[in-house]
Amino acid sequence: MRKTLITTVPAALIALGLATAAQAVIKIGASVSATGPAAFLGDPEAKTLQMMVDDLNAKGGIKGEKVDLVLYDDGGDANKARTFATRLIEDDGVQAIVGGTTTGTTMAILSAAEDAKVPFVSLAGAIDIVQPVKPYTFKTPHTDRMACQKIFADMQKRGFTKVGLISGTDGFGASMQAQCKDVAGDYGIGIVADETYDPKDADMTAQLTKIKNTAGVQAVLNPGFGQGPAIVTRNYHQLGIELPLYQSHGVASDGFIKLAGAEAAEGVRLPGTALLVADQLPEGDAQKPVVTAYKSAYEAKYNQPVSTFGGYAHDGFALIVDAISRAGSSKPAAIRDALEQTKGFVGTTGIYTMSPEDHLGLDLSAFRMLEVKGGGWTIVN
Amino acid sequence: MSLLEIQALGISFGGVRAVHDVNFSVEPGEIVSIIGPNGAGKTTLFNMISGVYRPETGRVVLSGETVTGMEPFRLAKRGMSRTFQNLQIFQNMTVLENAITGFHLQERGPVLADLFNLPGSRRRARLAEAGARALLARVGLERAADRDAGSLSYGSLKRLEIARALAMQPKVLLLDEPAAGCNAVETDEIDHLIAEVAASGVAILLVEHDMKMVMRISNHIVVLDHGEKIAEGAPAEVSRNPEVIAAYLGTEAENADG
Amino acid sequence: MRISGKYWTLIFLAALIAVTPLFFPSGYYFRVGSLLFVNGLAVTGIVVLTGYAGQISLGQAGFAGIGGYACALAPVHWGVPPALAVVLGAAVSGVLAYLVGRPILRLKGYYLSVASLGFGILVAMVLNNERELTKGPDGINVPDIGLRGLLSDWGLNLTNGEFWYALTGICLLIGAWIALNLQSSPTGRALRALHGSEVAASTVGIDVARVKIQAFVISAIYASVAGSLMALQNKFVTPDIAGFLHSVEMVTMAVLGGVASVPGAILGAGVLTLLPQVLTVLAEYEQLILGLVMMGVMIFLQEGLVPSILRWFRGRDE
Amino acid sequence: MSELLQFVFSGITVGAVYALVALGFTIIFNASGVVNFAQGEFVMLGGMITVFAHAAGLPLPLAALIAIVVTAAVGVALNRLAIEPARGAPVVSLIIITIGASIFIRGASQLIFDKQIHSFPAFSGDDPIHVLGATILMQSLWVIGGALAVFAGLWLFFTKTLLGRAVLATSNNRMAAQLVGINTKFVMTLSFALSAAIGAFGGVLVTPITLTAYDVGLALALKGFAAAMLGGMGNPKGALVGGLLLGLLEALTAGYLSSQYKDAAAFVIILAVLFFMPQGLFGRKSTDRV
Repeated sequence: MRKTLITTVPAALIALGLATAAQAVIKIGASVSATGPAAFLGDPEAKTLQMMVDDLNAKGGIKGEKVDLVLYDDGGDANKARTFATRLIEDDGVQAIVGGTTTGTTMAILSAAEDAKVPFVSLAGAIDIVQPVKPYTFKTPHTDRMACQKIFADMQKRGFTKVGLISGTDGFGASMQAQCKDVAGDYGIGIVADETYDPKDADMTAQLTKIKNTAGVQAVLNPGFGQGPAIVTRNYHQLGIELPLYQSHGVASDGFIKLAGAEAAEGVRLPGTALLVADQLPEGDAQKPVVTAYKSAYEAKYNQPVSTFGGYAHDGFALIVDAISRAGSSKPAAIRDALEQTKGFVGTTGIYTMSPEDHLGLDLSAFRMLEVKGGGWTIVN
Repeated sequence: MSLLEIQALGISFGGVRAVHDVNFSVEPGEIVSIIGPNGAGKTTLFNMISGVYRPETGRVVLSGETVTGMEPFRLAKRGMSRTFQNLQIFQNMTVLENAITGFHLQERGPVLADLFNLPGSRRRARLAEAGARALLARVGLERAADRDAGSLSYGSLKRLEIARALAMQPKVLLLDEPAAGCNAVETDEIDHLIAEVAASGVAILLVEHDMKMVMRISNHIVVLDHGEKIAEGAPAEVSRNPEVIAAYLGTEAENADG
Repeated sequence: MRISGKYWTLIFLAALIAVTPLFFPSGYYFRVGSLLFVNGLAVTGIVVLTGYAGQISLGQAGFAGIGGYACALAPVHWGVPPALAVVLGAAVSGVLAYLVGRPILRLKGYYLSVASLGFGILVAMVLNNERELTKGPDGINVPDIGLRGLLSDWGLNLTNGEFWYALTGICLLIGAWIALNLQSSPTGRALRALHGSEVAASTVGIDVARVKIQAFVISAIYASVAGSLMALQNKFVTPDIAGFLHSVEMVTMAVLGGVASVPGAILGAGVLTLLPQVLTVLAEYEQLILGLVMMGVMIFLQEGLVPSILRWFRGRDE
Repeated sequence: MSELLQFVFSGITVGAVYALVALGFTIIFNASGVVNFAQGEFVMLGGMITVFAHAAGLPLPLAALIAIVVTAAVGVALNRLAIEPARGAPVVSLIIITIGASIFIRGASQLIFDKQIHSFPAFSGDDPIHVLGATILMQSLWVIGGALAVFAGLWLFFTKTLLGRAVLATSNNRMAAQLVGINTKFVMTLSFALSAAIGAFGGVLVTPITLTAYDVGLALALKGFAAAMLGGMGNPKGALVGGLLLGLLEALTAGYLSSQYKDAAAFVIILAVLFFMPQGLFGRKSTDRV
């Protein structure tokens, strides 16, 4: 380990020197939470961005111009994210920013980007990021509100009207919990139990027992990410609760099944992206080539399964590159205009069509309802 | 009515009686010494009188007011001051600041005045500093005023502690082994200092192992053994008391420096 | 002798704040500068509590959270101007510190740190859980302080970065001045005395419990104002501001630089504010290096950077 | 009734995890008076090293043994490189040193291992045991048994063995201990090795329940620290009771009051206990000697 440190420091310094020496015309900035409590989300995002910029430059960059990625790790701290946003804009002079792993860090970057009129593509879920629309802010993940809608639509189809919620108290879980309570009525669904757990808790059987003993509950939904949902799923199995369990897109990865145990995870449903079921997509699916290419490249390079979150970063970076090449300019205002005119752009998360009123450009069709069957994800029709 | 009255004071630690049923009194200007072999309960008695320990039985009466178990800072306001057997110097301060702290009751004022360095605060601090410098001169430490307290010799620290205790202009002063660890010259100086303070009307309660000093300056001696008072009286009387001699001889053999 | 030392410190600090911007290559440096000043202000409060009075709190961030959220909530819910919300937050923090301090300051050493830690965690938990009021873990917007517009009406046009650099710099100077006043004042001496020996402090008439609470309240107000300035500057605040890690960060900054002295603590804030910005090149190793720096300084320079360096210089003179 | 029992099972499971962490604090504290904030990192190392050794093909028991030995070595290194050289430093400096150590170990782990969440199979399968309508996992029994075993071991060590009494003597008065011929340096080394080994042992036991990642240490350390304080720092009985009590408090609050404020309830109780018993439930009362 000491050896790597000694060899890496000079290497990093040399790389830094080269980066400034090369005629890097286009600078894209990124601040993601590669460490800290949201590292589970931010780590694959950072890796994806690094991989994509290397690929892009190996292929000659954008119309012959190399792209320089300035990547910072904000550790999930909004205050740090705000500092890095200022640094990206004022010191590094980037033309566009991608990042903001959590809603908190996104909000901190957002105000700096809007003030400086630099386009910013966020990787966080909350609907407040793009609603109301802010001129320079875009985002790639579906909103947590959409995830709730997708899940409740599925519940409605199965005839459930009384649902128990058990949510993580982190930003992801708490925000989705609030959105789900907000839209449940639209689907004729009542929330009859509403429990929470701390993301680092070791056991959730107390909360689940309470839900289990609530009269009339027909299904349970668990908004959250990280190890919490895996423990909830195990405890659910331990308590022998027979009701259908829905997870959120926060745990849409193969890792979740491994952590929860195939037996406990059997039958769990969640709204996921095409990325998770790349090999099951029908041949004609527009997303299939994009998803397969990203998945195989990422897994080959990092020897880790892809995650939905890395996919968000993929789409964010690709959207900016697409906008720059369409705009034929790397001026921030031109990139912003081109981003807003994005039409039918195929990403791993869905197919984006932006407009002045819609800076997300995805609809519910981007989500696919998935179910764990025989230890793997399958598409529910 | 005496200035300080100790009535049937007692305490035990973990079932062991450390001090039991001790009575005596101290008048203004009088020097009363408490002697006894090691472990007789002298320091424990001091700690009870000065409010560090809360006595289980008995009363402490100061100027006619019962002050039993009162916290030390309340006793300080009522005119009681003390020094410690194992020094309690503020090591994180200079010598001068240590002495100024003794003037706390005179120099304290509204916190806001202190925070914003208002004239009132500066005036109080100035007065206290002048008083402290005068006291340091009195105990011979004026040259060391700006040194870190931690850098002083043991004997100097002893004198600094006495200076700090005198700064409060106490009515009663408790001195716990003021001459311990001091050389002959220093002991002599402390000896004079104590006599001088007593002459100004302060009642002094003294614990000291240096018997020559005790016999020389005390007006009255209280002898403790195993937590109980076994004798009391004028120095000459006490030194002839067979029980006292027995108590001392009994321990002298084990513990030569007593 | 002490008096001149105090003013030299302040003059040096003021000169540093005024002159360094001449060398700033970009607006980002104003941002880093103002971060440093805000951290320096919070840490000056730690000097009062830990450096002077010797009490260790691992819950200071709780007060920063109260200050920060006062600026987010009071203007929106009660129409208080943001600048006054800073005062309101400080008042709430002070009162809370008084109420909480009474029971917990009886505790010593580690027991005091766990109790204050519990307090900080409780504040963070309330900020996280009371979504109706605080919008939960994702944070909440904070209104503009509005003073910049006022200044430009008077013909003083500053960029956002410059404005905050100046404002936080001035606040730090005032904070340092107050803490330095305290140090050589009767109350400050009482605090340092109880640090040296509680029992001796009590015997000279110092009401130990009372002055401990005074120190706790003062340090809480420092933390609260720092939290308010941070929130107003970012125009956004999340419950992380009240988190355990933020508390530890403050104590570490103070102790690293030298908790017994104001300039020391501010230097510590400087080092730990700049370190992550310098280490972005080695982002992967940031934690490793931060941990090493913390251990190294505490092992080799036990009193912190400034006192140890001063001692070294003095030692060479003799 | 079965509901209450389920809450109790949940509380005991979590409480045993806290107790294991809290027990790790006691030895180092007893020997050196240092609260080691890196104790949570020992637990993390126990889990992570086992995960990676197991993934590399070693059988689980051997992987666990390696994890415990390696972590004990890390503990010894921590003592030799960071604690011994700083002896005599004030409490707040020691707090910063151990927090620095915890940040360092975390930073190293994220480089050596990764930032993913991991687990390994439970020792005796995932099938729960049913008792009067409530369920508990076999692994929970392992954790509870582990906590009890460590407690019993520590109790015997401190009361019955010469070495254990040497540790206590060292904590009471290092100088006196040296004078009567105790090798205090060895006692310190041993204490750090033991504490780290206990932490790692805990990590091995709890990982199938709590899962593990490079950053789980801090949360565990905080809860374990709070539990140790509740029981009275330095007393193995206090650590065990404090941990179980904390777990039960959380589970019962979550079950009967509000899961949102279960952690708050736990801390409020701790504050209340410290208010009435400033040394914790079983802590020794110290008298100022002046």
